[in-house]
Amino acid sequence: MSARPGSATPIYLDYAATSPVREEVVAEMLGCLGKDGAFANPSSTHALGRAAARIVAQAKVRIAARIGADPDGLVFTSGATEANNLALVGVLGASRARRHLVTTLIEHKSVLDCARALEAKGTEVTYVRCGPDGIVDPDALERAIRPDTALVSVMHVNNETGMIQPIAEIASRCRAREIPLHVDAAQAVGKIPVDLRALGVDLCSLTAHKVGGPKGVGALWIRPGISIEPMLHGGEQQRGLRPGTLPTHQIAGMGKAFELADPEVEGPHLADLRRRLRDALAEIDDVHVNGDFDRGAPHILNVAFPGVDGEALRFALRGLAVSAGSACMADSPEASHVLSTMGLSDAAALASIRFSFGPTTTADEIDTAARLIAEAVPRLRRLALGAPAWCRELRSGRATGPGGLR
Amino acid sequence: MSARPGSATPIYLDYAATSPVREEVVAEMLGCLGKDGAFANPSSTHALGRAAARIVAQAKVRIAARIGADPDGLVFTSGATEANNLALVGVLGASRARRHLVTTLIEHKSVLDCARALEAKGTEVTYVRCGPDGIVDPDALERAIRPDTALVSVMHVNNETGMIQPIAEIASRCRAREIPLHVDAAQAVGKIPVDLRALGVDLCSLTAHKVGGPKGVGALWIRPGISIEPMLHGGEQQRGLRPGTLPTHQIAGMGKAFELADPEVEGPHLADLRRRLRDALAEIDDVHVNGDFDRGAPHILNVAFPGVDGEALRFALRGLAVSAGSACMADSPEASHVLSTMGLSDAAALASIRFSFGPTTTADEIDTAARLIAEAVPRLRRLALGAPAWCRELRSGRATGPGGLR
Amino acid sequence: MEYSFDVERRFDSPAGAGNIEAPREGAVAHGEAEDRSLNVWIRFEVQADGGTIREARFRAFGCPHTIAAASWAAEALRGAPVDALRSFDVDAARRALNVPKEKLGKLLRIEDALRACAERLTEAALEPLEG
Amino acid sequence: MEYSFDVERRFDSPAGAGNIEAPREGAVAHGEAEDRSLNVWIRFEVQADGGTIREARFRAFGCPHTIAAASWAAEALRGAPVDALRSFDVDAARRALNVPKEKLGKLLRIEDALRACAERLTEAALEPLEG
Ligand SMILES: Cc1ncc(COP(=O)(O)O)c(C=O)c1O
Ligand SMILES: Cc1ncc(COP(=O)(O)O)c(C=O)c1O
Repeated sequence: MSARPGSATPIYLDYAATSPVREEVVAEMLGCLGKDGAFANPSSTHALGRAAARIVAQAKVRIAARIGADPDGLVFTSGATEANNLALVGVLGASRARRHLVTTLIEHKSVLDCARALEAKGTEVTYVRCGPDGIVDPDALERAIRPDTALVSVMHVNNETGMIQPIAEIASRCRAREIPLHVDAAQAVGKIPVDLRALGVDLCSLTAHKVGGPKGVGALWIRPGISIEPMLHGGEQQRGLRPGTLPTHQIAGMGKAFELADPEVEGPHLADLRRRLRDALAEIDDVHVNGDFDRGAPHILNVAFPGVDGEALRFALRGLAVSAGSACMADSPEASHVLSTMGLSDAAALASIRFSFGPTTTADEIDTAARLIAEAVPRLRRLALGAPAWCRELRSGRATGPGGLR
Repeated sequence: MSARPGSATPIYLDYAATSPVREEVVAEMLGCLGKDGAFANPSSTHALGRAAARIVAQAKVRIAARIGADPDGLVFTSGATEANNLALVGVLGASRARRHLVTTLIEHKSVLDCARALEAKGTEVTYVRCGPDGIVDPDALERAIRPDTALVSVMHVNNETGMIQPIAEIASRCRAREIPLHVDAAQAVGKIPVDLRALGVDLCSLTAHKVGGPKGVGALWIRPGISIEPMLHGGEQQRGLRPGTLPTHQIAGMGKAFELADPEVEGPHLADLRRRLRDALAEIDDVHVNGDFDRGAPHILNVAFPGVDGEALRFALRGLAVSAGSACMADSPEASHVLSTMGLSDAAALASIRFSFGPTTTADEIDTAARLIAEAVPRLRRLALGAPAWCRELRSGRATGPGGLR
Repeated sequence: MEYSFDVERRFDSPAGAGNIEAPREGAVAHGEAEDRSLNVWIRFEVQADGGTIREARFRAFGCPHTIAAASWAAEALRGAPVDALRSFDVDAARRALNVPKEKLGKLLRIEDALRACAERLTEAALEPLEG
Repeated sequence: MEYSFDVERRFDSPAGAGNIEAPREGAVAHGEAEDRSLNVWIRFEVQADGGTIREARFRAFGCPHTIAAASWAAEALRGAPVDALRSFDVDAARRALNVPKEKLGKLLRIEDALRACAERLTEAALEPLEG
């Protein structure tokens, strides 16, 4: 049984951290690497450079089609982390009079840490909480908007819980007040339909590696007319907004991955797997889905197993490749800021696991995972028999403000 | 003859803009892409994540070996553009009292434009000129250093002329005054020996795609103890200095490319090609090497063809993939800031071509290129018979200050 | 986080886990320790026979290293003089099991729990002399 | 930069390039124009026969579009009334050759050179009437 602890290849249930690159995407990338391929610099004016530039243009069309947007608005970056930073720093930097940013407590670290850095340089930031279900209330968000608000930044799908945020409602409120809205759609693309035109979003962060594309490439889509400053300087690539030699193979791979990552095609399979795992885990006592199951994206199921230590649980489940919270804080012993904001106790937050699925995940893998969990959790709980209440309680009364984030 | 104007595949003589990815590098990258490879997030703590982390660690060792440095000092970026920005913004940002930067007029745009952006935010910048040979005088550089200088930034090999800058001499002067020295080695690696330990360099920008590695990945090497702030925020990857999911395949590819790009092995072939082209072009009247031939890196030959229009020359040579100056300003009609600083007239700077070679360039390709040039230049000069002197003069008396850069 | 082979083995089948069936009232002493900020709780039970520890068992809510070290301690204490409860050096367990240094904070709770056992044992340890 | 097929063809073999062998003193008028900031210089020679342009030739230091447009102009002017030198519309050449709009600045120097020819032609053009 290849999924047993200690065996060589664990079952990969960490697609929200990153995904294997699809075969068709690899093929696309290979076409841009060797001497016979479109390896030249897309900014070069010679014939080989123009061939590379055409590939970049084609990728833009594919990416834009997946998000219902105009290809010209795309600025390629090294990923969503950079796109998020560019959106926040760039819009606040270009804004003279308005020095206030609204975001939420459940954003990815690349938004939260960037917001902190902006605070240190004089931007005022309001961090809106989410409910116990992990979802931000559009009314609460609207109340945070001030006359001097320069930007609102809210993620589309939360990377830890998978909860889908009410972007359409938030966007209409931002539009009514003429405040640009930035959406981090890193976890939404390919999982749920994303239509920036219909939603009325002004800036949108994207990344390739969550949808079977390569790591190290992403984009910020910017609606024409939005004022934004570059973060990196040098060269005229991408209208000076983001210089550096364009990585054709990465962009081509992102384009292909976005073309293939169709939520209409892949969503139902993911949703089946998610439901299957939820149903199997419901057989174990005292197991809780973090968030509102019915409002989650199809590829993420975050589950709390109160009464066990999180690290022990993950080690017991080393036959599964899963994350506690997000990969970018994988080595830290702190409880997830998202789960804490939702009101989970530290112990329960630490004892939560994010399971996430991809197009090649099978029902068999889910069943094996459920069996391993059904063995590990009761065993660890027996070992902790007699432990005090704090080891077992799911929720804390405590509220977490932005000060509690790090 | 595939090199004739209008034919499908031009002869690629633009390796300084970017290079095809080596076969062995492609193989290394492929090992990190598919489901059977090391595709996981290197920051994930599960077994698959740790497998990816080991690949990253191995790549660091290979990269560090090529530049004579400690692997722990490497911070991966999206390329040398970002590395240059991080070095300048990061060191100036971390420096409280010292607000002065010394750099040169021949740096890559990613240094010059970043220095401009810093100026706009209160940093004082001194731009040191080069001589007519394209080489910066260490004494002139030393004179620019002030008590409040926070950083000196000088490139190792100029990307337009290939001129090797006297880094060892500059480094010893910086060390004597305890000023950190940043070196952009994007064009030096693989072409000439780079030994940061011996040189005494404190920060060094690297990129993969100039040495047969993939585009979109590079690194900043930072000596331990150098104070530097991050530009991007979010997540704890790379000690917080540069967050974002590490692109394992890109890093693995960079590692392999740096391992293979041995100047001792590849330098002599490049030098032969360069000399061969220079000798062939010497047969044409009034042709001039920009810079000091004997002090150039082996992969770049920059030549002025006074008396012809640059765009017409490049179009006549469309059987060759070559650049006027650097690719990042390929579409701009402005004369190269580097050649202008060296004292070339605008017309001669515009009528200069950078030929650059790689390990797979052949002597045959050089010979064909030389023949095409020997046909095109006299033809265009005949067409311009009777043109005024400014069309034909090589040098301008005019001096260019920093104000003349854009 | 790195786990040695010994940690892995003891985590998968933790020798010494569980409770002691008390042969008679008072023959078993227990002691607990916890550190909520470190997410760790440990309980030991020891049964003494005169000046000798006949049996030691633990329960734990904690990381794999904590569980492995508690298991190691339970085995090491069996047959040792009761003084060992106070002098037990958890860093020896840490070294034996190849546990990273940064886990010492959690592991020290094992010493606390054993000392708590020793406190209670002073009374209970009288029993065998009587019986 | 994009080059149409016509630009390419005229650049590779520019019809109308060169000088005119003057049949006799004064029969050929020339005109030049330049814009150093645009890196362009153009010289035209025209030979008139009464009110008609018998021949037009050019030389140019300039971009492929400029060379192509000058070649187009030289051919278009052959057989045209001398007034055409003043009324020549280089934008027609631009459109015919599919030259990008941003090149118009350079191309306008062709009109200047032709007008300079026209200036000088006023005297020379008298000749055929006498001969
Ligand atoms: C919601 C969200 N935003 C941003 C990121 C950062 O993306 P990248 O790894 O491309 O920098 C991630 C994933 O890491 C994410 O899940
Ligand atoms: C000297 C020099 N520095 C920096 C760069 C920028 O490198 P990258 O394309 O990796 O951003 C280049 C090439 O483009 C270069 O030649």
